[in-house]
Amino acid sequence: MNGDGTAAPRLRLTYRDAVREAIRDALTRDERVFLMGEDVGRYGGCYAVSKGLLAEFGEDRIRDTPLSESAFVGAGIGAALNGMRPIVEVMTVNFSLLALDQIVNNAATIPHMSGGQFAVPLVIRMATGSGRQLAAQHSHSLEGWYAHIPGLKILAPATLEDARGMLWTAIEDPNPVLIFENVQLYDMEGELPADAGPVDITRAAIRREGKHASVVTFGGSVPKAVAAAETLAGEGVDVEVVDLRSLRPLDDATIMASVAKTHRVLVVDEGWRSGGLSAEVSARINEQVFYELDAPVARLAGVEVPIPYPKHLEDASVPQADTIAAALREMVGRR
Amino acid sequence: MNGDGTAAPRLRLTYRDAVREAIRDALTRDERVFLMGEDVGRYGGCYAVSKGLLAEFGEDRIRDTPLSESAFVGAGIGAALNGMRPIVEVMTVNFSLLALDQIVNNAATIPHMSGGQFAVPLVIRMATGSGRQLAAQHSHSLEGWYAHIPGLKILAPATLEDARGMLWTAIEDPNPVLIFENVQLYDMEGELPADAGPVDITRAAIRREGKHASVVTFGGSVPKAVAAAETLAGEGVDVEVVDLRSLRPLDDATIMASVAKTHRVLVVDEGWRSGGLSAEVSARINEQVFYELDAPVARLAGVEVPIPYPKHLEDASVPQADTIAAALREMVGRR
Amino acid sequence: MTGTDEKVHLTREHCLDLLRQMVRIRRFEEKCAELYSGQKIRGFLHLYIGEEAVAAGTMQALKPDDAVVATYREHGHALARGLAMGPVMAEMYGKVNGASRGRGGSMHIFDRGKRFLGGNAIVGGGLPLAVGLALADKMQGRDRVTACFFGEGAVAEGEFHESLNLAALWKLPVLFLCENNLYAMGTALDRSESQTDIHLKAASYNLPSRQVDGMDVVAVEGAAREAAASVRRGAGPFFLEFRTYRFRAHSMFDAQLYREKEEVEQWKENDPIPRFADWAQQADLLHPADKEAIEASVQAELAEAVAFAEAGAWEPVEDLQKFVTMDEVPA
Amino acid sequence: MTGTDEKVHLTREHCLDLLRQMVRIRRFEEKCAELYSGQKIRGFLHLYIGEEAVAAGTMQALKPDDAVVATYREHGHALARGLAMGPVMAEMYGKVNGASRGRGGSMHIFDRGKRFLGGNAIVGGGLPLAVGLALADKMQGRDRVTACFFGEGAVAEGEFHESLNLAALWKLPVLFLCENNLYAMGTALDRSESQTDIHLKAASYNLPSRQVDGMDVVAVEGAAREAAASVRRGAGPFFLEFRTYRFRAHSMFDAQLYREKEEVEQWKENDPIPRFADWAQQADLLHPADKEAIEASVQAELAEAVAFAEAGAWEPVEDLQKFVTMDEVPA
Ligand SMILES: Cc1ncc(C[n+]2csc(CCOP(=O)(O)OP(=O)(O)O)c2C)c(N)n1
Ligand SMILES: Cc1ncc(C[n+]2csc(CCOP(=O)(O)OP(=O)(O)O)c2C)c(N)n1
Ligand SMILES: [Mg+2]
Ligand SMILES: [Mg+2]
Repeated sequence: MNGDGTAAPRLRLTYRDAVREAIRDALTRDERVFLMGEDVGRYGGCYAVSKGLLAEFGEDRIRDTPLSESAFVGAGIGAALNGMRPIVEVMTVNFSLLALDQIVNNAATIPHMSGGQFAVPLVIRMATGSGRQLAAQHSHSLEGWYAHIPGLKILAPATLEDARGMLWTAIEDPNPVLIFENVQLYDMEGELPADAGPVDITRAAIRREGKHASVVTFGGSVPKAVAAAETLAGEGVDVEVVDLRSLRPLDDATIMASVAKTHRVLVVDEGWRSGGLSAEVSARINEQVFYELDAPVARLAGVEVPIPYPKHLEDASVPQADTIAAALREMVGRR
Repeated sequence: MNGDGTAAPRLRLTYRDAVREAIRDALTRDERVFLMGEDVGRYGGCYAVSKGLLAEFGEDRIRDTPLSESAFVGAGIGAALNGMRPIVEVMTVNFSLLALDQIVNNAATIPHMSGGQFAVPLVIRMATGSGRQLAAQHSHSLEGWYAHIPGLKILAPATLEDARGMLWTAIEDPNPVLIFENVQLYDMEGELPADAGPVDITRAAIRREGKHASVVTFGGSVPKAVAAAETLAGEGVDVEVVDLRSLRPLDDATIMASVAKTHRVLVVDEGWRSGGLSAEVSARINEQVFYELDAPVARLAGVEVPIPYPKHLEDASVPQADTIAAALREMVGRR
Repeated sequence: MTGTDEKVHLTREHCLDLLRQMVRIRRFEEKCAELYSGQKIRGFLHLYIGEEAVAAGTMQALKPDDAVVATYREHGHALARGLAMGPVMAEMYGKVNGASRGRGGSMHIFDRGKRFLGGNAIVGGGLPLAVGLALADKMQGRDRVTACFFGEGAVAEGEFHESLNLAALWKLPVLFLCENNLYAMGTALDRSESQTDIHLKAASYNLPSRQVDGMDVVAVEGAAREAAASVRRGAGPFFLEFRTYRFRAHSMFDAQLYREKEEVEQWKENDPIPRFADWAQQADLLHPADKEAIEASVQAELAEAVAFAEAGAWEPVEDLQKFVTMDEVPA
Repeated sequence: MTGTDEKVHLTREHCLDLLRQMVRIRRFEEKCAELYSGQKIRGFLHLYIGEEAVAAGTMQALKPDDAVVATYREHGHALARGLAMGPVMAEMYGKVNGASRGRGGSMHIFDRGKRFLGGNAIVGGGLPLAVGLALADKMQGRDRVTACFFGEGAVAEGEFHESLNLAALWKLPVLFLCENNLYAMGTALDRSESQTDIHLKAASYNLPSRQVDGMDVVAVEGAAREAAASVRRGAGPFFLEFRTYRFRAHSMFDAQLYREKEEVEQWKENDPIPRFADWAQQADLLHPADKEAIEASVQAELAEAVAFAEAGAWEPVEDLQKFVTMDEVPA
């Protein structure tokens, strides 16, 4: 709503644009914010997210770094410790493994280990996921894996609204927040009000209401789950889709409420199955609402394989709308 | 048994000694084997595991490396690709984060990504776990986290026999095998036959039979779980202890057989709870033997905190014999 | 002519070979660009156009049982190393008759027979592997070299530093081959390195290091031969920095906002293929008809490679999990 | 006397201060060793004995709002930076009145007020932090220096390389302070670095770099003042290599099989404390009674620190999860 009571006009844009708007907004709101990473400036970002920002904000605040993931992520931590609000971009989650020492041993640890004397108000954004035929060293989905680390907060925006709104909330958070942007979402188009702004990051969201079964998922799998739910609606099965949004901490209440309503749940996770986030969600449901379950919690997760290049194999490696639909049919006993 | 039908004499030794014997044995059996890592030679190893081996095998095969985790782990991968059978020691699991790019993006990936042309017959050993008051950058338990990565095998020897026997089996495996030695076990004493040798790494082991409840655990928690079971035996509760031994792949059959027998299960994991291995074990039990369960699968895992230095807080951060016993009592309804 | 000779022997035959190698790479890359537009090739595609002299020249110094570790911009390395064009092209398609069974695509060409160990898409990620390959050779007393290619962008990575130090410290038989094309994606060298003279940087690890004109295939070959010979003599690693340039965009998604058109045009005037061809003709080592003959034979090879790729099968989905873990170490 | 002056002013008062700082560290460390035997202190304990001149001298060049990033061998840095001895000792005990609430112990001393950012037990792990601290200062136009300590063992780590390059490239106000005590645990410098002249290695990043006698507190202070002044002038990072030696074992679990007793004895003859005290006495800057007065006051301070630690409470177990995530950024 605008001040005069009229609704803000709606803009058509992509998820990529929404992330860019979020960065631009943050840079405008707070002069302590800056963006740093490989090729975020002159090149415009590996996925073109930051295109145009260098011209607008200058070299000091849109910083191209050398190829030194550990140093520039660590420098982000240091800058956060010293009053700045850095947004560090790591091109792809696979490369973030080069910076993991800094993320786990420093960012996630220093606040607690220093007895609460220091906070690390840092945002790290990275691209995650498969779907662009980039093969095994560029396609993994490790956001659920990162969610294991205490001291971090992990976000997975799955909608334009969240792509636009989570960043500022993350910047205001006093903790290191990792935002995972699924590469399949960048081209997703939609509408947002021109005055779209920050969103809450503490609650999961129901993306579609339903009563026969719940799908609990996040990130790139959300649109697929919604599509599967639409398909099942045509078959008389009413599926609820829960988008976790925050992977650490998890919003147990929303998950459990959905399970208590539908009594059947499928957890969908693009990451590898064993030890993935799907396992944690499954375990928690079993711990907290065991007696609500009409069937074992089911998981549909990534096949445990380094993602291969060819499209048919890449597609087969992660959940898709049709495999989600099939798993739901099986769960509700309709094949 | 010896050739003449008499049993081999039994030797008294520590877990540390058993690992050292395993390394010595491997170096003796196969000239392609060598040990490489920080201070494995002149210093004798951070935890004194390799003490004496330099004098016995020489500099070529007991290689002190510079502090360069990524390079020497990567060099281990390269050497494995080129006909050697390296044993790489990383002092502590926290430092292995510096080598994670090599482990995940290369060792775990190249065999599949090359279409099966190359194997990486590499063993990486590292110390893991808390209990020595080394604080947050030296005490984490990330073996369960590593178990998420396809292409790796993950072992957690919890007994002298396994400390002695798993290494050679791992060396013979054509895949990268990570062996996690829990620092609390190094001083554990016991007996082994003088001719103790390789052990199978595909099956979990029942460390104690029982019928009222199962504890599924691994590594440093195994002796604690056995102690808890002994305590409960005194209270008339008969607890079975399953030692996973291999964390990737998991031996589902042994786990499920135990659950099918006892109908109640507590998963104990020193690692952090959310997204830890305990979640995977719980999820699998719920998926595979849901209708055998008389109670929800329970988990007792590490508190989600960077491990602090003081003993009372360190102890409180991970499962102990008494907290395991308490969790079991609660599960079987006796407090 | 590959091998251990320290000198370049510019026979007519050898000149024909050098030119053919460069033309093979150029035409292959042009075809890839075309196939990318036609969506036969997907994902990230990094072309080697402009840098052909480096791969063509350096490979002359390697023996069949030497090893090669390359980058995601490795089509040229693969072809110059002697991989047949068909499997390389089929790999671009993702077909099962591809060099890596189609699993890796453009960035991950592997060939066990040629000791070609990828195709690595982590910048700097191949260097530790090369050190390890060389360590194994040294420990086994084998007379082999491991050639490791990487771009100047990799020089900033920690893995570069750790690997150079380890190789120099242990005097391992690694030939470090830095392709300094002045840009890492959109990042110019002087925005990535406080010391822009890469060969000096390398020398700080106490290893022999030289800068070479990477647009001059004969200079490249000469330097590579000398360096490889030094490595083979047991003198430890050797570092070569090749000054070169990529004429095309970094990958197929790159508007090249970070460099001037004139700069590109200027470098194109130093195109290694006409430069060498013209020189060799003037020196009477090549005849005017040779170029056409090479072009024709390369076109035929390329047509065959495309046909090979087109005819290739897709790997069955059932095989997706094959080789995630191996049942044995391939002999 | 701390601050921005480029020169060392060897007044009597200043000499007393330098000597007192070194003696404070020496006696503190000796007490720690004793308390370790008595099991009051646990875990890994790394003593700074022999290296006191480095901390005592360098800290003279820092102002209160400069920042310090140290290693796991940081008791000396903490004390010389001006942390009160009580909280440092209580941290060794793991008591809640410790510098880091007892959470970190010997390896993780933090003090927000003194801008002392740890105590980092990942070798090399502090360097990227220091670069970031300095980046923030530069971006905010603050006239501050970040002093970053690390051992020569860290030089082999990738994080060293990436951090030096970034700091030099961006001309950040970092004072890199390498304590070259010739060993990293049991690994001698020449088994860890292909280039054993660390200051030359550092110079390859195109930053000013000097080697300094780390056993001479006046030389240390002089070099640190000059370097800090250069950093403050906006000339970018400065690198100092201090040649020093640890007289004790690496930690409390170390049989020191890797070095000769004679070598240790020889270095002990160069002990920075008597060396400075004798020189200052000869120069009439200190009087014979000064040493005893300092010893006595340090003993008193130490006794108080131990009492403070002994009297400290254990953090309640209920607070274990406090500060895993923060509710706000401390002001
Ligand atoms: C560790 C890592 N960081 C970032 C990338 C993304 N990336 C791919 S190629 C490239 C540029 C590398 O430049 P250079 O090493 O000079 O090689 P060139 O492409 O010029 O041949 C970057 C940044 C990556 N693949 N790996
Ligand atoms: C990344 C990492 N690797 C290994 C270790 C184990 N370690 C602790 S101190 C040390 C030696 C470091 O030597 P140096 O940097 O010279 O410092 P010094 O102890 O001599 O002061 C090692 C190897 C560690 N803490 N971190
Ligand atoms: Mg380049
Ligand atoms: Mg040292």
